[in-house]
Amino acid sequence: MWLVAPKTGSVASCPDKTAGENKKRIDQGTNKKGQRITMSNEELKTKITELLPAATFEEGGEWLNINIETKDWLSLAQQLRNDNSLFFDYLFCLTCIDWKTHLTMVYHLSSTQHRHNIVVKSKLDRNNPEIETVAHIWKTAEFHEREVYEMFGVNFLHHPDLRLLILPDGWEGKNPLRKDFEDPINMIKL
Amino acid sequence: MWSFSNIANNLHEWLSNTFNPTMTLIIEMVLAGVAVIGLFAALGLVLVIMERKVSAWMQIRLGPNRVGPKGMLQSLADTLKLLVKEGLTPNGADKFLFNLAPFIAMIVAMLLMAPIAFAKDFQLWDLNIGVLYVSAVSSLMVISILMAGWSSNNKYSLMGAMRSGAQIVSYELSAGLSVLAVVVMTGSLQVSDIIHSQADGWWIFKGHIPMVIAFVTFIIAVTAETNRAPFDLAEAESELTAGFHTEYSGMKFALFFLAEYVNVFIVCAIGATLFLGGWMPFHIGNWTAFNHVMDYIPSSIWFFGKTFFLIFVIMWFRWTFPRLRIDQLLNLEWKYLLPISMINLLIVTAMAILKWHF
Amino acid sequence: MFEEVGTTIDGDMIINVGPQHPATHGVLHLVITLNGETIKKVEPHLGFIHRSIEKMCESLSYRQFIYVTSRMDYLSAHINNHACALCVEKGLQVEIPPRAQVIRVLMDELTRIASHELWWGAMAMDLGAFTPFFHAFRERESINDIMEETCGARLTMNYMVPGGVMQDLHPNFQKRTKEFLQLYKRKIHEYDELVTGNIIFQNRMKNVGYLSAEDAVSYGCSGPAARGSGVSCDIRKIYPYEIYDKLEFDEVLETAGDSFARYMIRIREMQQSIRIIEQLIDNIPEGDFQTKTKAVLKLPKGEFYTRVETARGELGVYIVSEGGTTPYRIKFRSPGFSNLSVLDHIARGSKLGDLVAMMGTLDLVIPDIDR
Amino acid sequence: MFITKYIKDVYNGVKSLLVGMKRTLYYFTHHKEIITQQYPDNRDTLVLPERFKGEVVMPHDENNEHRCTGCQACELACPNGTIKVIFKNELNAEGKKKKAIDKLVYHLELCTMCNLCIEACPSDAIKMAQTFEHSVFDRNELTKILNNPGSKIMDGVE
Repeated sequence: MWLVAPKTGSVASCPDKTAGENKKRIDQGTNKKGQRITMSNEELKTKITELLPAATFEEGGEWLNINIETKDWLSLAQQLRNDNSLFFDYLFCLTCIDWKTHLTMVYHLSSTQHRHNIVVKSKLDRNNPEIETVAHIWKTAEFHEREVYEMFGVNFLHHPDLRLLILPDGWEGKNPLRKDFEDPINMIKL
Repeated sequence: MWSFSNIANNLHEWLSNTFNPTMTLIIEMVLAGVAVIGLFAALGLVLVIMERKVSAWMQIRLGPNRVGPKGMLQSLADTLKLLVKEGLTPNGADKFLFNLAPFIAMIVAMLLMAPIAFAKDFQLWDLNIGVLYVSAVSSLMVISILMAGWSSNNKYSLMGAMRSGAQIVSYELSAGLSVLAVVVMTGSLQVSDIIHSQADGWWIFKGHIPMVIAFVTFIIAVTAETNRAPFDLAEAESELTAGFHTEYSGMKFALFFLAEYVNVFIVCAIGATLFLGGWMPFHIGNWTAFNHVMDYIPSSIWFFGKTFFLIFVIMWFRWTFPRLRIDQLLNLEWKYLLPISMINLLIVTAMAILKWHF
Repeated sequence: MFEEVGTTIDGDMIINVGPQHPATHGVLHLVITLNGETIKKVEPHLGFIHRSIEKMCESLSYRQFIYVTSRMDYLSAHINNHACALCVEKGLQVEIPPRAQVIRVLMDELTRIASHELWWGAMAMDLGAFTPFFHAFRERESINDIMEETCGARLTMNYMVPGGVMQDLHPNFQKRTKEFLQLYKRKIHEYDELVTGNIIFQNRMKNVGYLSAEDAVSYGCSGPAARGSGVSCDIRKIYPYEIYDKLEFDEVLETAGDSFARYMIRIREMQQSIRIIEQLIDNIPEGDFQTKTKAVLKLPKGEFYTRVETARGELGVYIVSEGGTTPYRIKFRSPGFSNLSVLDHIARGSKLGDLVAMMGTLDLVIPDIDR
Repeated sequence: MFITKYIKDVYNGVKSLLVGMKRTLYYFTHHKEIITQQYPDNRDTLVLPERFKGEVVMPHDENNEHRCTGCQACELACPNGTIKVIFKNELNAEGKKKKAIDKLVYHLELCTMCNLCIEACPSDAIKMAQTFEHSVFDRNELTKILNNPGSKIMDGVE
């Protein structure tokens, strides 16, 4: 029916809704899966040690930092995502750091339900950086991993579509965000 | 009194007295052709400046105000610019069809001028199937658009042309059916007959609600048929860049542009003729004094006044509404306008038989 | 033969939208596989204005790198600068005077309104209505005038510095802002009349581009794109920074998840920003607008991450410091990049015309995606 | 009832269209609402706010004296290398050699108007001007020397 507006969605009214109605929406929106139990860094530490005894922790920052071996990443990621008390469903930042001797993958994870955050780090070999992809666990990782792939040359194993995203086609070898990258043609020297 | 018909008659008499009948006919034809082309150019200039001013004022802007007094010569400057621009033909294009398409658009628009009565007794060709002629010829428009879209060798052009084909063919139906409503009431396809039947009141007033419905359907359908917003899917700027004329530039683009505006003028002229009485002044039944006052306004002013009012309405649509989606567009026609206008035609027929109209 | 007309073996048409196309608002290149009018696949190609801001920032000092971030999401330049300033302050552990905090929040909210105004006009233009664009610019220009008076520039202000703001508010600021609030309230009903209530518009927007809450989170959507699906993700509410925890405003949420829900989120978010400005405009505390910081800033060794809510979603600034005067590595987690990745998911199966509407509701700003 | 609901929906749909048309007609007839600024024509009356960042200038007083000590703070603060300070040696009143600026070269084409040099300057020697019409035909014209020829540092500025 063309002239009749579809039923879903909200009514077209601009004046702001009352706070009560909005609060109801928030409760419906996010808390439907269960109770919100925000874990402190200590609790998270205990919980993750249970899951992966080999993990080492770094504290002092705002969030708990977990250092893991590259080979443990995929299983840990699955557990972090699917465990009901952790439920890290939101990968809000995925990046890599070039430390000149090695690369470090950094994953910032958050839980929209429980509102706790962790940072997972994993050292990679600089000459042959390889890590399992998490694109099937957090779909946002697909684009972020492609970006890291071209900027740092990290090879994500089993990535569905590992191609250049930002750099032009035919770009080979050089990884712009590595510390030893130099572009003799386009470098601006001041 | 000065009028178009007097000038035409005097000219005809003078020519008949000076030359033999064949020569007269040839000269008159040439004159008519020149007049149509002149009208074309004038209409293009006037409608472009009108559109730009209307859009500017609706968008709280000033609009063109640099060239000429109050920017009135802006469209002349634009035409000059388009004339001297290079007309590019893309490499992979079908050169013959590509160059032919804008001219077909133009010729179709010119042919449509023939049965329009611009003033009292001032008409190029008052043929006895005038209304049928208009709906038949106007559907040729789609050929030029399909030709342009296909021959450009551009996917945007092709999509625009296909959209436009589906759209024009569909909306042709309800436009035709609402025109038929007037034909049924009048009992004639001749334009002059239709106008004379409105001497005691225009059809939109005489025909009760069914005629108003027919008028509204007609306006919606012709807006779609001329590819104007909100039905401008053929050239939907944000989706298809410029649709079927993406690859055109220079004068060939200008011809498409001109043909669009002339088409708008023609459909509005036909709408004014059929529903608003053409050049017929505003008459009410047998109020002789009132009707007499109205007769003092020249018939050409009545005609152009009504036509430009309808053009303004169509421009008003364009600068207010967002665009429809292609499936919504076809739904609107096949599920709403077509059934409505068919039922409406049935009611109008019953009214005509039972003489319920005024 | 297939290559000649650009089709696949299945007879699908491959069409390039962009890099120069009126609907992409910049240089985004989408390769679309079409079956008739129906979209089968959307594949973004990025990088046409990639300036490698992250690499540039590695050679700039902590005072200098902030100005570059205005060029990322140029429509919420203040908020980008704010995020960077916050991150540096977190490393320096300086306290910002209350006046500076209020000024920052005021500027952020004005920027948010300006950004949403522009989005509203551009969105309507994508759908073929040109008039709203100019109407939106009327209000946006008055915000830009306020910005110009206080910060000295209309778009790339570079007003936030570590430790506060660069200059004090202009004496006219309060008066002009109140004038803007009045103008906005006088004109806001036109937005409903012209676009929101319009039946054509509603038909174009509703039930189009559906994004479920789970997918929104999984694809890393944030800001209005995720809140339209009912995901509560307003950083101002859940991880408040500056004085947002003391302010009274609602996190706007819709549950429908379609284009219209995302549209309504932004329209109503403008109302909330107006509420925030109204609370603050008469209560700007007296005092310094800047804490004294050293001329050369040095962050301690470590990693610092700040999250702020820009007009498009969550912006993350991740600074890795080696203790020097320049960041060792800096990462901007831009909202547009993640929001773009969802486009393929929501566009499949809908019509070409809807793709434009979806891109409009995701509010893509290309420099923000490319960085 | 299906029919009444249908008619009501159609009525509301048409009404929403008419409401929009009423709004555009309002602006069509109310030309006082027009907000266009006719820029090149209103150049004489155009007032830019005093904080507007157009380009960096160095104010000189009537004795052709400026306040720049040549401390290079602006050069260091600039993220783009827009400012270069070139020195010369100069004899002061007591006949001692003193370092002073020869030229303060300013590359307008590199400048992003970020205001960091102005903030960094300890002696308020430079400021932002409100000019904004910077387009030129030759790129070299954008490289400017901020101090006037033959200018000196003001007394008392260290």
